[in-house]
Amino acid sequence: MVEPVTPANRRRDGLARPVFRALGRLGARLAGAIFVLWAVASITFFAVRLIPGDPAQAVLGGPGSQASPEALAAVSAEYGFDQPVFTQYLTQLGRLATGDLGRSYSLNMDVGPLVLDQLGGTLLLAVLALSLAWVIALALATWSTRGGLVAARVGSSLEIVAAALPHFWLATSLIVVFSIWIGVLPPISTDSLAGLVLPVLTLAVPLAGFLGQIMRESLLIALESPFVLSARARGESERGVRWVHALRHASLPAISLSGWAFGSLISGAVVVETIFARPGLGRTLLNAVTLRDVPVVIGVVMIVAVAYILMTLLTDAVSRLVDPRLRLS
Amino acid sequence: MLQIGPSIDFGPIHYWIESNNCILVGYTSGKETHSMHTWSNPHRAVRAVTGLALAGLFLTGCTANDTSNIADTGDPVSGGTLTYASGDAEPSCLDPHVGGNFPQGMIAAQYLESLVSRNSAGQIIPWLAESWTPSPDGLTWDFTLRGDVSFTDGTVFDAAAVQANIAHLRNPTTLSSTGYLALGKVASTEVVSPTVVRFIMTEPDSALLESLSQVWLAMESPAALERSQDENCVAPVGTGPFIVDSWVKQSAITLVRNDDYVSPPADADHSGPAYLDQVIWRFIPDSASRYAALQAGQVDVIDNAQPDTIVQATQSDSIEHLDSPRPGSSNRIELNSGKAPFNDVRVREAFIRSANVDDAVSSLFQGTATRSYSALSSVESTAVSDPTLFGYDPSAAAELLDAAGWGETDADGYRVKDGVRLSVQFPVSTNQSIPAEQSVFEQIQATAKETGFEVKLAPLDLSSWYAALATNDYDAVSAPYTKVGPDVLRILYHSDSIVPAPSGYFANLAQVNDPQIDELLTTAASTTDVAERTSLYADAQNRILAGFYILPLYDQQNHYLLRSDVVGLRTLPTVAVPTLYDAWLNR
Amino acid sequence: MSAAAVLSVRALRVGFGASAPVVRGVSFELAAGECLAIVGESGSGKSVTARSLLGLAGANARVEADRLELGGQSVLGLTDRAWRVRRGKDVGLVLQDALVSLDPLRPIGREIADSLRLHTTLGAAARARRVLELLDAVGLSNPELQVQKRSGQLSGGERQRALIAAAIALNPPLLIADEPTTALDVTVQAQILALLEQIKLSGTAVLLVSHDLAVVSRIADRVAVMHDGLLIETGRTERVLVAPQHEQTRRMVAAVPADKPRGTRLSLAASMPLAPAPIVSARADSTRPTASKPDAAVVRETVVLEAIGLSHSFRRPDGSRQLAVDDVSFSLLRGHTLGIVGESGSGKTTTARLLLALLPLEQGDVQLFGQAWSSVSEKRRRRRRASVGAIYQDSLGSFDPRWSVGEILTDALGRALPQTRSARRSPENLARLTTLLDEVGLAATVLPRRPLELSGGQRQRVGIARALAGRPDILICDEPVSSLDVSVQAQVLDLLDDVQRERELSLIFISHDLGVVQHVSDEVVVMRSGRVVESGSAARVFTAPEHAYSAQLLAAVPRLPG
Amino acid sequence: MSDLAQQAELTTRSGQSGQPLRLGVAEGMAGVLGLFLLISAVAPQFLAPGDPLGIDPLAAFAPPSFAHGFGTDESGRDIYTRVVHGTQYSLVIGVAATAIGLGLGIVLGTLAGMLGRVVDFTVNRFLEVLFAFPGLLLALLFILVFGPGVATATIAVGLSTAPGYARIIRGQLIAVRGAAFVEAATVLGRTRWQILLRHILPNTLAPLFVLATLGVGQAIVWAATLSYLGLGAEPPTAEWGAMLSAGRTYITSAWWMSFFPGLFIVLTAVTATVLGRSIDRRMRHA
Repeated sequence: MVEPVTPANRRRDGLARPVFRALGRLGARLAGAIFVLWAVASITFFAVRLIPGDPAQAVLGGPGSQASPEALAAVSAEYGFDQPVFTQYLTQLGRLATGDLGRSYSLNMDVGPLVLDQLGGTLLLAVLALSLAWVIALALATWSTRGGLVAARVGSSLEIVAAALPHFWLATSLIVVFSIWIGVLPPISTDSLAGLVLPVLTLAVPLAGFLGQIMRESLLIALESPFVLSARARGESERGVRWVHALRHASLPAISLSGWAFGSLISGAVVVETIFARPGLGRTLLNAVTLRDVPVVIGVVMIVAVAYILMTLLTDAVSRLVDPRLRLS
Repeated sequence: MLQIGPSIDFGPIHYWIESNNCILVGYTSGKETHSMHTWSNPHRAVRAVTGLALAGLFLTGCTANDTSNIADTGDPVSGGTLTYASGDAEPSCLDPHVGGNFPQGMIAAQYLESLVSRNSAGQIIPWLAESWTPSPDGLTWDFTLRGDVSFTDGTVFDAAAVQANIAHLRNPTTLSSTGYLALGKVASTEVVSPTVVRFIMTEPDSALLESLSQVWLAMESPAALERSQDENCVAPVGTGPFIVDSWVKQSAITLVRNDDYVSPPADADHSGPAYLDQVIWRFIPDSASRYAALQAGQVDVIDNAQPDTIVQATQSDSIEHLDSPRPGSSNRIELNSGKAPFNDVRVREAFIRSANVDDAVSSLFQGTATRSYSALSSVESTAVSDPTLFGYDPSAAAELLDAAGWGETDADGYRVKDGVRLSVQFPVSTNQSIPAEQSVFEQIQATAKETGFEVKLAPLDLSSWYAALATNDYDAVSAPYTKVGPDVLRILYHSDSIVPAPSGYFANLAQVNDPQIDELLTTAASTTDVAERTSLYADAQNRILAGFYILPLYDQQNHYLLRSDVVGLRTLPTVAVPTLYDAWLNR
Repeated sequence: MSAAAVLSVRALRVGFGASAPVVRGVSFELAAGECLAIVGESGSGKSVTARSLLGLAGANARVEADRLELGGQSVLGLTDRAWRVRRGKDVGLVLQDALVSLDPLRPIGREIADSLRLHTTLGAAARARRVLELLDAVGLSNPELQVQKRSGQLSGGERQRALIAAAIALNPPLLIADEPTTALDVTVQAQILALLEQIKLSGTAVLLVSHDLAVVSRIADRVAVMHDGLLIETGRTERVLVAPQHEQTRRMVAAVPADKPRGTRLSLAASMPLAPAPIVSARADSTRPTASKPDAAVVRETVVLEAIGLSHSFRRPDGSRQLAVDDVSFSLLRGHTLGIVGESGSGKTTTARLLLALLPLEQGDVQLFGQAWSSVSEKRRRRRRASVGAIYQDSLGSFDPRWSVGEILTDALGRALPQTRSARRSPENLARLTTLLDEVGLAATVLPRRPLELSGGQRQRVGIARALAGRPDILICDEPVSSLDVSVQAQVLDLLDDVQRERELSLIFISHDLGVVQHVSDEVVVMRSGRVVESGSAARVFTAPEHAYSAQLLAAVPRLPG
Repeated sequence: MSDLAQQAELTTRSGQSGQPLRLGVAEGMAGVLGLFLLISAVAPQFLAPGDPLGIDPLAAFAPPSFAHGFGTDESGRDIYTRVVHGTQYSLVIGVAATAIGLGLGIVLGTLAGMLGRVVDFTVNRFLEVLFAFPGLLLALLFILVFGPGVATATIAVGLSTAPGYARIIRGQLIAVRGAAFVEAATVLGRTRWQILLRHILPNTLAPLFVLATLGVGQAIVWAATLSYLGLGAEPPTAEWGAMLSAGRTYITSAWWMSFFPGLFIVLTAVTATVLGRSIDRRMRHA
């Protein structure tokens, strides 16, 4: 029953309205992001408080160490473990607010620089994998909807199998085949092109399976929609129908999924970076978890949360770019 | 004793799955202070050295392989980059004074040097110190230093530098563990002249030279030590053949050649700068990836080689194998005699008789490890081996259990006594036991089950593993311990070692509490006569073995695999860390 | 017809896969400047026929014909590449609802320019100019502004014009319009029809495909009635509509409700056995008091439902409020039908939901039998809900998809739903259900079926049965026939008329279709933008509207000639 | 780890695309595999009479052969036997983790979908926060606090899938709540509780069966990942992830040790997906 937005009543609003609205939306976004970061920090903080054992002991090398009571006390004072939990929490929040992620128990360095250092490698991996997954998914979706039952079945089966591949198994299999049997690609990942192939493939293939399924379904829907019929009636070729019209629609759900996909790539990076001996956030995190290195865990979690939020904003922006309808609401 | 005993300070370092055997080596030096009194008597020292020479055979056996390699390949060629892939966890600090563990030692040996070294025969040989003289009472030692050595930052290496290093090690804020403990009997140092430094002892310490030979007590530039610890950790400055160039955390450490290098140890193959231009030191925790990288030629040397890859390598022309077992204890399972069910010697023997170790070792290690029947590493001359005690004999085991009151069997086939199942809690450190070793435990679990033991293997990460030990929540455990000389027995089996340190750790995990053993070990530690000491240790070992406190498995494994075109790589006969000084690439 | 036939079709047959053909031999010709309307109900094969003329019947369609000529050239068996050259240039297509027939992600200017891009060598600037000309030609005001917009930003009429502009961009000699006005409001519909007529007059041959006889009668020169894949009757429009020859055509003509007096049966013999037909209407000629001329004493006795100054508003996305219903008042008399008519956005459905007390009232009150209805608590209202039934446009959505017809009706009969299969099958329950189904003309065989498995007409009958199950006095029908074919609509309207008489029901009948409202109502309320613009007796409003808007609406209603 | 959320959205969409019921061959194969897996889980002795823990050091590292179809591992255990016997662990972990995730998701989703704006807003923000922890991160954090092991790994996987389920359930609930048939029931004079119990809950929860089927496959993959990282099931348990992890050490010399457990993880996940989507399609078209 809402009156449709007609040109007339939008002109009435003048210019100020849209600007304010955009600012308001940005503000709400920012507030939401800050809230999420605060909550992530708080949950992580209190979760790690639950970890059994004296954190000072962890700083000094864990229960196997032979730290003297004096050393423990000194570390407790230095790290503030002797303060009430709530005070520690506030201190931690205060430090986080100023961008200080604290000092690693195990790596003898500040967490901020460490995590930022590792971020690059993981981002490179994630971005390449996401791009490759998109390319594979697009290729698979367009090919398998070209017509013909065989292509559709093969496409759909490939997608389901790809989506079911565990990263660790895929990585191992790729190493066996390409590094050990054929010997064309290095089993240890470097930032060289050859070194990136296997880890990127490992991350991209299962993701491509997911994205491909979604793209194929939405492509089928788009190809059956009236505007595609209209376009064909105008004399548009099959390729034109796909590239000018249908794929744009079909990519929308996959775009909004890319935020989630990014998160899953971070999860996958834990495995992939370990197997391919690549420096990165995932490997840092796994090490920190096995070492109970709380500041590093919080640091990685925070940076991943920030990256995830940015990624969500980015996918929203791309969605708006591809689907102008979203800009209106 | 307790203050020194279990010097298990891992510093801030923890290990990946494969970083097994090496872990405890770093603490060796701490115990040596007790084991080597006799060195103050030069006469006896000679005899002790011959004993060690026997042990050294194992080392020469491996390196010989390598040296023959040189003969085949002609003259060494300078240049090139060697990539070393370690299976250990990446150190948090490249200065081995800080903490002091094996991974630190392995890389530090490339850019730091010690006052003395050992040759493959086990004799102490000059390095940065040209000579040394102990006072007759053993309370002062004068070291004469080489006068022509500078650190790579230009600082001159002199007596003051030695003094600064000792002070650095003893400074609590350095958080040195290994080095600190090794210097336990050093009261102070004095600069006698620029080239002579004097160590003043609180009591005689026959292990001083052994201690100083270790990479954890290597010499660093006093100017560099003045920097903050963070800075020094990233790029320690030494006198070694290589210089730390850069360190990208969790990726690689790059070392470049020290072109002004003049101070190789006396047993080196050449003099002057190293052959290699550059060394890339990587950390690849996954053993399969590490080997695949070696096969692919992506790396040139790997450590912590797994048995199956060693077997593969021996069949390959392109990969060579270097085996260098470590000193100290053997790898063995210790049975907790402090509580039921292993407080009964019959149950302990039954367990040992029910475990088919031979088949397990031969199938899993595929000939790369030899079965041990001793508490000590086979490199120890004083080791006593008694295969008769450890034969697989399920029927004897069953009789022993019947005799011990575990005659009943429950529905699952496990022995029961007073309604309690015959269970063996076996926490396994996944950081310290390589997969093959964990599989050995699984096979022991399977064979012991046939006799009626329920072995509960609990693979744990390091923290949880220590926690399980500290709370006495174990019946069996495997914890290798590296230390040169039989004095390791005192650490491991003297009843004093049952009392836990503040952190809860204790070394006598078998909880051997035998006054006779205590006395034998204490007496041996203060006995300077080699023959008498050897016999005392033999008596102690016999008692330990006969008490069925331990189930020996094999030596602590230390295998390297290298591309065939890597020539001249050897391990330092001190603690079996590799040195790349003589290595060159035959490409 | 003329020698210069733009389109000539002889014995066109279209089938899909192995199933029976859906077009079974259709022949017709179309000359320049002529408009032929193909009329048929859903499933008759009219759309498939239209699409075959563009080679767009579908990937797995088998298209055969003795002759299929566009502009004198055979297009039988053309490759897709060859078809593409002709589409847009030789023949244009206009589909229903431009909201989805124009790419909702692209500006209409780009969509229109696509035809030019594909078939001409015009540069971008020239294309842009031509697009503006086209938009101007189809009567879109402010083309420079509109060209940047996407279909979602335009009103229904505007985007339909844009769609037509895209189809005629290259002046194709033939324009095929497939239900071009179906989703549009009646006034807009009239405008679009006028536009199509103008295009026809400019010399373009127009093939109009529609289910609505009244609509096509406006511009079609000839009508071809399609039924079950065949053209059953073809002829001049007046002749077909005034003197239909074929049984099915007669049925369709009879089913058009507009201008048929209240109580006239719309469905012909084929659907008669559904209910006995008490033809005589006591009310048809009576001079009852109407809402516009209230006689106070009578009203108090006979008013069953009264809306007094109803208002309701919605929150817009930006937080401001939008009045959807603004001070609406009317009364429903016992046994009468009150029609509420208005275009989309007029607040009809909101009014219905307010009457059903499904939305909170902001102002005003609804009284049921003179007692407060909407201002009491739901708990107190619940007991009286049985006296008000409702029938919905989307009958499928109004049924729980997990329930069978038997379960739906058992539930509606007011009993706790028998939990066991045997209880549902108890003779007593079964008898009650059968009676109810009988009343709406359904057999007991539908009981185990789910609504999804029923046809649209059957579903709406089940919906009526459900509404009747609680023995209501009042039925509120919100667009009950809007999504039905005209002959099914006729049956349902007849059914509603029957049950109203039998049960002495009072009806609120909401529709956008003036023809339907005119046919069923005693009194009429005309709504626009949430307000009542006019109300009064149906006879008066439909003959002498007082308000200009009512008059405009009325004028726009498509009617059969004669 | 909300893969299954995507999966669910996928099935919803595929239901709308109006495709005919294809995939007959795939469904048949999935059915056979599903049956095999079910028998493996319930009565593994029937398919593999051997002892999954029985060692035979002399037959270690045997490649696939007639005697050992999938080869043997480092202790000479038959990998086929272990894979078959491992099905129950993997299935139990998968089902339990899905039950936990789904249970939590139902609670959160119902709270958000039924209890008004404030609760909905709160729960939604909470879910947003959980989504900012990529699945494995949440699982690792949980394991960090409660220690590794099968139980924690199962709960961890369940926890990390919960937000995805909650979001789906909330959406479904809101859609059903606003459905025309709910309004129709109000018009018929049904109370809120009657409507909730008779219409809203059945229509919300029925699709969850499909979701759960899809979820089990994904949960198995994730639980195996945790085992692979040494944070789940412990060797020599015949759990697939743990087997794969153990086999990985010997990948250069005995590929079959990791290939077959991995193959079964993939096959199980594929089977779950195919069956889930097929059930879904059939339910829709029923």
